[in-house]
Amino acid sequence: MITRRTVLVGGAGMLALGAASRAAFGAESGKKLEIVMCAKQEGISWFDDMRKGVEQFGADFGANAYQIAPETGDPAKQAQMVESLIAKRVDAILVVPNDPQSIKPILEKARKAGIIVISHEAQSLAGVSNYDVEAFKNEDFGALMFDNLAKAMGGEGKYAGIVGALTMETHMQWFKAGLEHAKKTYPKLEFVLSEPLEDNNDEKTALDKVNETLKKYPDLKGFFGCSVSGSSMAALAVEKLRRKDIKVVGLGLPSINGVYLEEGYQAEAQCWRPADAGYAAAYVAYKALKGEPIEAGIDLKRPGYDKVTIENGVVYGSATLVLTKDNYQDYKF
Amino acid sequence: MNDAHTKSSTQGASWRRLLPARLDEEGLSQSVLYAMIASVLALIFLCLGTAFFNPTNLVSVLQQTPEFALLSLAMGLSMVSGGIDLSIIAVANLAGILAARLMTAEPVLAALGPEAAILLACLAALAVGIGAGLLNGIVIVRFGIPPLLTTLGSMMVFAGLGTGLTGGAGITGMPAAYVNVVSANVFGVIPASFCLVLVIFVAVSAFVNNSVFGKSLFLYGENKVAALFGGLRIDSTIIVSYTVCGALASLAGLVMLARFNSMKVGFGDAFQLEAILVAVLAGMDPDGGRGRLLNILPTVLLLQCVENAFTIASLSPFAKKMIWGALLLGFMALNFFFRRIVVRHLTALAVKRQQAPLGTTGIPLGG
Amino acid sequence: MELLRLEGLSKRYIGTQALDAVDLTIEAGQVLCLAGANGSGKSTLMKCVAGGEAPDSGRIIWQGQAFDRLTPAQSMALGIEIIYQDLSIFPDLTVAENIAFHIIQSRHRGWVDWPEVDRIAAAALGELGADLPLHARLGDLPIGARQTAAIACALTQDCRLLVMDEPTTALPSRDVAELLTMVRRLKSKGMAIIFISHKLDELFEIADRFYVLRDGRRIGEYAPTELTTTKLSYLMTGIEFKGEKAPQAFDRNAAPLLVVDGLGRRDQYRDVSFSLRPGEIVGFAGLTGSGRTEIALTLFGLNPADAGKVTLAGRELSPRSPREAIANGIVLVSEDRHSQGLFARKAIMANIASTTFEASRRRFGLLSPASERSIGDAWIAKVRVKTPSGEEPVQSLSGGNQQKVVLAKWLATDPKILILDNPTVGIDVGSKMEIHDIVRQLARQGRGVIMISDDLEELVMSCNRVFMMQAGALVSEFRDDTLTVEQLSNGLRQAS
Amino acid sequence: MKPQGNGKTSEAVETRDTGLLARLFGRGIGNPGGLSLLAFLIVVYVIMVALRSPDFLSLASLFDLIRSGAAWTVVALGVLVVMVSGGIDVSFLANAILSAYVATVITKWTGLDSLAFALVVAMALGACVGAINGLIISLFSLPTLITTLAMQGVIQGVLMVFLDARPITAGRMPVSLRYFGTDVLFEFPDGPGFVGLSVFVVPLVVAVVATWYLLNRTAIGRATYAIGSNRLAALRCGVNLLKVNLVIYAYAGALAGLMGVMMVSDIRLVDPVTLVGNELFVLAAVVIGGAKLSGGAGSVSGVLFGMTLVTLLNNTLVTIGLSASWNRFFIGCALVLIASISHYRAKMRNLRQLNFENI
Repeated sequence: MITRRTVLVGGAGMLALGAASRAAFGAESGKKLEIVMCAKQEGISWFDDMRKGVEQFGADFGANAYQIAPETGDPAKQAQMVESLIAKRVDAILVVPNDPQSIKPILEKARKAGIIVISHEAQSLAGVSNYDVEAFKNEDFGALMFDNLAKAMGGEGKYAGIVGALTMETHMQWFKAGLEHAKKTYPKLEFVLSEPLEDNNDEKTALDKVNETLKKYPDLKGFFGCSVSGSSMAALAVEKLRRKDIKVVGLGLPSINGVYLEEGYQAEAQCWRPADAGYAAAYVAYKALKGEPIEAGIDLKRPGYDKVTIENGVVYGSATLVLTKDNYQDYKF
Repeated sequence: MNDAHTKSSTQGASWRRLLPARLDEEGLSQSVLYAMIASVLALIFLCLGTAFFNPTNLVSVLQQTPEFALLSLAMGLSMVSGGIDLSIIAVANLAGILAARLMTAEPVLAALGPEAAILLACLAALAVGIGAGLLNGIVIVRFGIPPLLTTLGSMMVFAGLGTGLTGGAGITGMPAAYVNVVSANVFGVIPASFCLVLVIFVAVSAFVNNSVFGKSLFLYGENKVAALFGGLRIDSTIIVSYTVCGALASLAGLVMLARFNSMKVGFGDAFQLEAILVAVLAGMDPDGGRGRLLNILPTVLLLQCVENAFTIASLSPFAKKMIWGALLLGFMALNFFFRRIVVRHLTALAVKRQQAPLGTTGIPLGG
Repeated sequence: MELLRLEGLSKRYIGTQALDAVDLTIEAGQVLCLAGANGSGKSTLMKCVAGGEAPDSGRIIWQGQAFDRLTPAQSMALGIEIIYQDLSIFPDLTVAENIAFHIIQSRHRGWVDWPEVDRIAAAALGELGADLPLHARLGDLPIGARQTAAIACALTQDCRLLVMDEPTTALPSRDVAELLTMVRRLKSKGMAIIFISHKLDELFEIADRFYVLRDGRRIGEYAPTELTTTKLSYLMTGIEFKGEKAPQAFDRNAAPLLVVDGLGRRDQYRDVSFSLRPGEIVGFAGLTGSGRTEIALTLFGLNPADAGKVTLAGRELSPRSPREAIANGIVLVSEDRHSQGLFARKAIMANIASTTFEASRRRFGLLSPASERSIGDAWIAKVRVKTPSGEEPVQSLSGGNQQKVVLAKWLATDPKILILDNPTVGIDVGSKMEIHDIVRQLARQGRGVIMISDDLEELVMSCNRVFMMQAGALVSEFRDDTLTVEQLSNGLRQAS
Repeated sequence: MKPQGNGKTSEAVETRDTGLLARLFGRGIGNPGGLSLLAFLIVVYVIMVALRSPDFLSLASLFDLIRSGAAWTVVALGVLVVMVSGGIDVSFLANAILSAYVATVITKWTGLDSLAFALVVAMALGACVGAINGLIISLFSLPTLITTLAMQGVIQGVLMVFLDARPITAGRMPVSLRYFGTDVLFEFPDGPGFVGLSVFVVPLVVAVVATWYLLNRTAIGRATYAIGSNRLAALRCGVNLLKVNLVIYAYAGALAGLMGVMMVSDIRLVDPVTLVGNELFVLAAVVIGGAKLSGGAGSVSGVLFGMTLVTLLNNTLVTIGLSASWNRFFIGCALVLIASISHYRAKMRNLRQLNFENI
């Protein structure tokens, strides 16, 4: 009996709530194409900017494009989300996987269900997804990072560096290509570690590790960071030690690293604009949905993606942004 | 049920008539749980309609549930004895890693062939889970360390072991045969892994309810000193319960391995605290001795439905987290009041009985 | 001067009406002995005074000021101090802090002055004439020291009324004498003292009045001169003891069921020897802490002996766990049925079946779902548990019926030897008689019974022999003509 | 428990470690045996590291250790206070980031760009959230772990949904907070750079002293030990459970707020999704430091030792050239080892005293 009464009371409350939330969701979007970006994690500025791009695309093309993400970086949660999207029968799923390998089976399932799948930051998913959209070739990005490092260091000296984790595909691609490139081009540069440090994308860890490294190698002249947390915390560590002679380069965002660029604790930062990547990925999905051809040279309507190249199912832009003291203010993300 | 005393006890206040015939906390909180499930589902229906309630989506919910359900069952089981098992995710990861290693190791494949390698890997994973659970149980029983502390430590040990062995890297590329078996559908619709979960839930629940082990476990959770004085097999019961937790966790690891076709330390970390939440919401008493394991399954499904509905409605996952937290707090506060009502009811009842005349009949004592 | 008056205080718990409209008055400078059997409501009454419990009805009037209930803080502010039976000490804190705890909480709010705490503690201990290491963790000290600390703690307060709940049980006789001296001194200072005890012999010399409580009701108030031990016993139990006993007929020549030879355990008891024949009921009297319960726990496998041996039906036995003891046919009905005997929220039938499901285990450790109910129902009928159904939680039963459930759960194992530790504590007279009947029936069936009890009548009525224990040793044996309440109580007085 | 009553008055007081450590670590509280073991582990580890890298034994390393561990230690002290009362709090990191976020926003919004203001706001908010914990726990007598777990979700939800929190980056942080993390008390040149003692040492010392004062010198602190040691006895002694719970959870919350501000200043980024998830690591450090989950035991020095060990393990990996992979493994082993020793001892003691409640 208590059950019945609770249900009654609960039901009344829910009717009110339901009506309210329906109003909040807005009407169903009807026949619009539904393109959903499933990002790595909610509440991170990088993906907040990406959301802008995805939503901009929706506005530009009259598609129902939006972004979701789990509350933690747990790959299992992201997989569940994508699975829900498959069941929702969205038209296209864009995904920036936390762990490309673990999401593979679910993406395959999405493909089987006839959903267009576009991945980003996951070249290994090329062939699984319809297309993998990359802002650039990772090898080029890595080489550029080490070029910038060498330039800042004056072509010689010891350096160290940090990645998100040794198991992170893109970071390691940058690092390996860059190291290879540096060995050939800048013989006087010396990488003092056997492998880069790991920060697990956590600022505190990064700061402590960089600090410890700078203490252990007092004659260090350069530091690269393949993660945003790594490069910004390296710059902060340098600032804390007041060692402007140590040059920091690496992946960076204008909003986070700008301050260090401004004050000279970071020589250069490079990145790609998440909003543009989101936009481009959504555009590729849109084209695929419309049955339009996706081939080298097409214009994805975003700077750096105006003339993409395609190799083995990977769509490459040339959207590398190099941020310096002078230009970082032009970007708001 | 004896109607006489129930009737007499309900004369006092009108609200008492709303209560079930026999007052007990378990029954009350179960009523609330099912009322809650009904309300939430109704709410989801109101908001999303067929966007949620369509066969594809419901099947998808079932597909997403298995590992979470197994982990929650393990957590619930550990709560029966008044304990807790924080190490389940780490065990699931460790077991999955070992299985993945074995399934993908060239020498094993060469020596045994793919099918036997899969079987071996599954058995090895189970062995890891059982071993880890045994270790937890033995440490708890022998050294008298509280389960929370033991499993906090062992969680770090197992996760550390997994990270150390793999360097934090994922292991991928499971044999197709393995992935296909676990992600197959029964009758083309119901996911095989969910059927497995269903079977395990029914089996574990039936076993716990009808076995010496289960009875001992619940009695231990109710009053461990009385269990000791009652000559129950305390040590082995506790060890077995954590061993079963470990085994369930390793099964969850195997399911995850198949679903993601890869395994890595940290997969499913988010489930740890959610599993505690599910177990408590399902009516498992964190102090032990009370609760029905079978209730965990609908509760897991409920949370999965909410999760799924939030994704469909693309609402913030943090709102979901908040609602769960609030639900849990509300649920526990309700149980607090139920306990009071039950105690008051029993006090009144006992006094009434004491005042009744002495019984006069009795059968002579036999051996 | 009237200090405290209680008017119509009532309180009930699940299972018992602990207090039933009790009136009581105490004046300053008076020592009142609150007498009553275990479970008669003495402790509850004092908890209501001390604020530990809220009475359901009635009034507490302190120097003319009436209260419906008191909180612990209120009660302390009025000048009421209570030393609980379970001592209420903080095992993790030091001796000094335990003693000065109230002072710290009331006076040292912002800055705990540790040297002063030491001084206060030392002074309080000095008053008691006790010597304890001030900075030792109290939980590491023996029970006697904890008791001393608890008393010292009460003395630190500006106390007008001191309530002592069974204060002497754990104290050695030397300390009891000192305690009584202390009480006299406090009394001369105008403090009112309520002694709660069911062993009052030692208090005849200092008590101004006896107040007898039975089954939660006031029986009456008496001057010490009006009372004798026998009369007090009658008043407390409501059973007129006629000096008769119902000795069990048993074969005195039968081979002993249990032979205990030179059993000892460090710091607990030593050189204990006795034997038990089939059908015999052997009693153990003595103070709490004299080693009675400790021996019982040894036989039950929870307190391994260091010396001596136990022979059960010709076979040597040293149980290492209750399981082993039970498997050998030894069971223990422990004194504390709430924490050691019952699963309070579980059904009656589950409680009864809890000892036997191992035996009814079938393949794969499974049980037949019906077995619990059939075992439960059978025993509910046999021991006459008053309940509408076996599915009721055991906490809904009255104390006597709960104890019958405990008996039933052990009888279901068909034990050879039944050890009863204060089997009728806190239960009503009717159930008490029924339980005695059951025990006698069991003995007639050829089982051996060991009965530990504080209730001397109970021992005299049921036992064939009674051993008196003192400080861990069997000091005397009472049988046949010496087995009378007078003899036992004399023995007990000598033993304390 | 009647069976405890045995004639053991003559029994000698159980021998206890009354050496220097015991005297250092306060009035028989905590677990001096465990702490000396912990101190031993720390010394051995430091020697090991120093053998590999002699430079490690320097003031610079010490200062780094302090700066790196300061924030965690501050929050661990709050966790300690709750644990002493027999409770457990897992909502403190969610609380920390909520408080820090709100404090940053308010500091920016009001233009009162002062560190003191930000700290006051953060600690006040943290204390309020903590007090809510204490209130709910006391009112409904709920299990603390589950309650604070639920609260963690609620706090994060409030932060992300109602406050719509977004990261506040270095450039947009109030200047006072920006430089809180880099300021030093004093410094001296060291090689090409500088070695400085971070100002974090000030809040650290304040928190240590305040916690020590609260636990050892105030009635509430002693009541906290009393509640953890024997709840029923504490209630009978007139200890106001609601009041004590409110104070200690609010205190833990205030320290969480302080820690939040320290953390965001340290990394110069207010990231609303950071921190949460590290609760168990802090709990582990506190338990390694000798606090008992059941309450009644635990000391400030224990927390310092526990945190030192954990921070050392975390901050010497580069120095000894190990990957972080085995880190958790070592911390877990230390936890189990130290817990085994103290609990096994207690178990045996209880069995001897025929106390079967806590075995």
